[in-house]
Amino acid sequence: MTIRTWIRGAVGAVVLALAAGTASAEVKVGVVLPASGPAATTGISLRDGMRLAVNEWNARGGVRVGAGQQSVTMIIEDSQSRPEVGVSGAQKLLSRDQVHFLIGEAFASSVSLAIMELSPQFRTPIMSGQSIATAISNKIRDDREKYRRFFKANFNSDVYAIALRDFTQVMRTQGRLPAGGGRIAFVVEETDAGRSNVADVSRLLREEGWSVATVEVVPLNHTDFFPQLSKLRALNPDLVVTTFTSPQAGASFVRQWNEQGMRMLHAGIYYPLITEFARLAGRSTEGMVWLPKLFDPDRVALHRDFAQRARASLNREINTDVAYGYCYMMLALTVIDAAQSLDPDAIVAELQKVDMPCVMGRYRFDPTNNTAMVGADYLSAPIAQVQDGISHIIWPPALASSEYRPAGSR
Amino acid sequence: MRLLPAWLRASPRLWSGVALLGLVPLITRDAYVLQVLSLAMIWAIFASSWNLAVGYAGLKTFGHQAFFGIGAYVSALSAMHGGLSPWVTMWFGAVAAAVVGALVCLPLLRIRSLPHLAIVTLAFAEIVRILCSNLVDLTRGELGLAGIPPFTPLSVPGLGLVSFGPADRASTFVLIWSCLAASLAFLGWLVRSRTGLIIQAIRDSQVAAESLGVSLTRYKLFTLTISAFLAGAVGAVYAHFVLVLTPTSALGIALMVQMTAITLVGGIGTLQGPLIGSLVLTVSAEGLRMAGDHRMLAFGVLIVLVVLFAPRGLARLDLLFGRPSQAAGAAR
Amino acid sequence: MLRLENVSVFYGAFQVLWDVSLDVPEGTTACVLGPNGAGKSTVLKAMAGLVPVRGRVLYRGQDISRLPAARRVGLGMSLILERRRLFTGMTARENLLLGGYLLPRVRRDERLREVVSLVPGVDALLGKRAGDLSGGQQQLIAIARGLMAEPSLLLLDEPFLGLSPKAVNEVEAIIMSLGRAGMTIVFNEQNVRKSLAMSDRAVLLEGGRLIAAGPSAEIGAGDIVQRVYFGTHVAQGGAA
Amino acid sequence: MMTPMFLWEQVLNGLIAGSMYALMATGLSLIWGTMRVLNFAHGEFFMLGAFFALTAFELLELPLAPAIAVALLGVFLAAVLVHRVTVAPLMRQRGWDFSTIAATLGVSIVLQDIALMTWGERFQSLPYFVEGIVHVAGVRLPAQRVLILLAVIIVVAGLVTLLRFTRFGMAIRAVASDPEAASACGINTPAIHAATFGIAAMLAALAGIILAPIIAINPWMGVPPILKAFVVVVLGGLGSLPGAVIGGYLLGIIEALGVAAFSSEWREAVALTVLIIVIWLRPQGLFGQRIREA
Repeated sequence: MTIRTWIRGAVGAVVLALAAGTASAEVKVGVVLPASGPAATTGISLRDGMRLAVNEWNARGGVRVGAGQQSVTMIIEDSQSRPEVGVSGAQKLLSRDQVHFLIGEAFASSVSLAIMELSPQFRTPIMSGQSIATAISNKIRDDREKYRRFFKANFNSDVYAIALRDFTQVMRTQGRLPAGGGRIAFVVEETDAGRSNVADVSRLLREEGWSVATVEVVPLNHTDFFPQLSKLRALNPDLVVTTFTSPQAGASFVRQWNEQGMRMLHAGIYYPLITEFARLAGRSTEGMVWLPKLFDPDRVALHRDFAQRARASLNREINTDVAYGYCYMMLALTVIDAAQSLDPDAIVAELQKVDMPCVMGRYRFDPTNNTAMVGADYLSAPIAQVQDGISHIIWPPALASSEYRPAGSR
Repeated sequence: MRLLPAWLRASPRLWSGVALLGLVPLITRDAYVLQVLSLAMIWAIFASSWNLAVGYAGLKTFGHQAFFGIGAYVSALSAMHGGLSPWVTMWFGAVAAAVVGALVCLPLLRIRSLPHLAIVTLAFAEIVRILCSNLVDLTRGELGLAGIPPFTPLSVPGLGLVSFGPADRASTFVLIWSCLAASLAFLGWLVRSRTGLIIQAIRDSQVAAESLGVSLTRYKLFTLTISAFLAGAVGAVYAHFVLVLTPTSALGIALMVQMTAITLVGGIGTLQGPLIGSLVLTVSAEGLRMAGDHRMLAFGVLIVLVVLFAPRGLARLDLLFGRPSQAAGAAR
Repeated sequence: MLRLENVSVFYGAFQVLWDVSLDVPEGTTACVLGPNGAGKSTVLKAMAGLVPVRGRVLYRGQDISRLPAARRVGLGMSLILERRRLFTGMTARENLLLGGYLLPRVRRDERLREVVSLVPGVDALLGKRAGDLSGGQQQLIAIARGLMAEPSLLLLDEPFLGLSPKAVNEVEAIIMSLGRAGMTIVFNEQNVRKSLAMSDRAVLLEGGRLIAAGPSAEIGAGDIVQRVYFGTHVAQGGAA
Repeated sequence: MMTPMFLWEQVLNGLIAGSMYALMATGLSLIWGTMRVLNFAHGEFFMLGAFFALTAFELLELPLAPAIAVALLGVFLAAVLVHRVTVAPLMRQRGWDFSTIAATLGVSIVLQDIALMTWGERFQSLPYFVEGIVHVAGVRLPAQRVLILLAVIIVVAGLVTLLRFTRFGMAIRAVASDPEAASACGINTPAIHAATFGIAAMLAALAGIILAPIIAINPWMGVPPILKAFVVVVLGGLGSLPGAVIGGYLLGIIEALGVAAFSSEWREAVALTVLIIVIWLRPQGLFGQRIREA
């Protein structure tokens, strides 16, 4: 290795780095998502959903830009769920590929928190996907000017907590839960979703006089819950809340819950909406309460149509993450199309006023914190109960197709 | 040339390489290139700290990610809660890592079997990760510690106030490059000093070194403390560079795998090895972004191939590295 | 029966044997002589296939240079390693059975009985843990283990090393009786006089090179042995 | 809440989890004992076992028993290949203790990625081998979990028989004790090494297969068990088979009681802390012999 080699190597790398960004007449949407690492399952589903949206737009000739239409290219960067890797990817998309819209990150909150720090330096609009951390919305709210081009396409983590609290209030008036507040136990996995659900639910329920019996945090993809179940039985809380992101962990819990003959009220957050969960858990789900019931291809016509269309096009199993990915990309392309321009400010202006129905709900951003709005009209977290093998919405009352039925009353 | 210190004269290639690297911001201001190279330099310093313990002292530990993470979290938390400048808290992080390093070293001194050493250090790092993940009130666990301040602006004569925020990739690059140059200079001086030679004698034969009256305990303790200090310091730099920390990203086993790969590929027990390994792997990893999902596969295959066919690493593979197309080829 | 032709051995970058050629005729007992570090053990390991060699090793005219040690055992060569090297966690009986690893099961049990009668004193030790035995007892088991493979050529590396005088005599008696029974034997040993007395032929090494080879009586009669042992003392000091 | 019944329940839970740790650790210990290699890729054989069984069961539609047999054979062959390509050449070099660790670390990443390419990132699962609930001394247990307990006991007993009483097992023990002396006895040491590597991998694969119905089959599933197995082998004493088995059960019970006493989030930390304490007080582990210098 000589000095000359060093020079050649360094210059070569830099030249190569500079040469890559080239302009062309197409709309470029950059995406940062976990394509490898622990969250790859979700990341790849999101990616497939996004691809479907891109394909659909391109089949129609692309998005409107100026007088004509331009086709859409999607450029994916892997984050491995690691902030520094995600930031590198976002940097590349923004400065090298010069994308017109960045979806970043599509999943992990920690990566989104890191990427949003890039937002002030670029005019390009950036939108986070499934990241639910309330910290993201709070940062935007606290410095509107700095983060005016950053949007958050998922609701905050306390949506589940609010839904659960309201549900327990109903249950208390029905005398199914102790009037003065009962004892709650958590079994969650070690992810931002698990941790934030514990924090939000226990905060809201404590205000109502509840106490926390225990918080059991297990590693990602944990599947042996017997020690936890034995402990729950010994503690005998009034309500058990579980959160997992993998359907396997959730299915294992529910199956073992059933095998151990547990009788407490159990509410599962997030995992039951994954299509694979029902297949894995089988009949063990009977009687369980869960939320949010967002994607239901078996009963909701809109979802069924989407699932059929997506399955035909992608040739894979269609789950909630695919639908989410589809909606994020639809959002991005809809606002570009509405702006009829690739000018970042025009796109940001459209994002501020977008009102778009999609598979997962109606998307509109709250002007105070650029966060997707929540409520029966927009994104919501309906609570369902599995009754005779079918998940019926039991809360909010406006959407309910059935009432809560205690275990063993069949 | 005589005026230059010995450590500088000893490896002219390394220093000209480092100097060239420092010129990059003059050639390009592409934020992405600077970001990637900055990260590569951070990993190079981190791998160098491990290399000091493993390559020079023969302390085959697998838990250095703990020191990196401790440095990162201690510095980030004291900057956020203590309101101190990262320029100060960075040293808190380094000292905290060094103290923990010294404490960890005590039980390790009794262990001479390699697998035990490997497993115990790995276990220790996992304990630190779990602690960090579970102390949610302090670290926010896997929710991610956000809101870490970047290095505060410095007043540089002739340039005015230079800031190091996410928008200032060039100044941040120079900052990290200075850390790299300082670390390598320090390590270069250390391994050629009397202490450094004793450390390497211990690596080559504990028994022989012991029979010459060298206190194994003292030198092992010294090496691991210094090594942990360096890892902690660069961890702190990482924290104020990336601005978000999670236990998995700053303390995870993936970090250990990456560090092992960088050191082995570059050349274990050489000063320039970690830098070469880090540049080659980081640049090729960025190049492999197109390969997408299978970046890790390339990492794994590279580790196996290097261990099998070039156990001394690329730093000593003049033949391979001598071809100019190699570095550019890796970037493609 | 066994021939080395221009055999060289390297340990990494170090060459420890240089172009050694020698011949061990069938039925003879040969000893390998030389001062410390002359390469005596290496010659035996080269014969047994435990170190890779350059040059040729011929057994009954067949080139076995590339054959691994285990295959050579099947051809009738048995090496008894320096310092016994028993499987210390196992019983003496298990050690012997492993010595007959390549024999069919029925033949192995038969051979065990034969070996027990060939090596006096082994019978009483069979049930004991090999690691618990004394040095002399271990050497008896080691020789018995070597004999289990029904060898026609027995290689013994330092068979007397670290034994009590009484045990030395016992082991010597066994080796002599095996030699008388017609087995080809190669051994090495520090004690020159004893080695020459026990052997028909002798090979003298110095610094990894062959110095002399021939009938033991001739080697013993000349002054070459004395020159080597006396001379190298000075030369080695310089080399080491 | 610490009633005797609750404690007994937790001990039983610990025994079941521990039997898997024991199976993993036995293989790891066997490899270490025979060839002094710390196999970082051991967890990936656990993973491959589950995937092979899944493929044999769902894709080839074999009945359960042949599917398991096919999977075990597949893992054996894969392990022998890994040994042939990486471990065996490295063992001929100087200072291979560190390079084998590094190489097997690389192999583990490669195998994870091969699995990702072959089977995808989706979490999968096998159906229960046996249905139904069994009551064991007053504790409700699904039959599948009882099966795990029994299968591990049978396998460990089988392994002990193999090592104690067969010619092949004696050869393994001889190679473990002194490879050179074993060669001098006519034992083909490299072949024994390869076979041992394969058998150890089969033990890990078996753990993966019988756990497959209750855990998520995915390319990264091998990482947690290997960390556990590391803890167990050090706890029990590297290279000691009784140590691996008893250490495995011990770790399982410690973890289950840790959940009872603290909270699940500290479970791994409790186990790892016990490990460090054991190392401090008794570096050779509970059943190990004195450690040789590395």
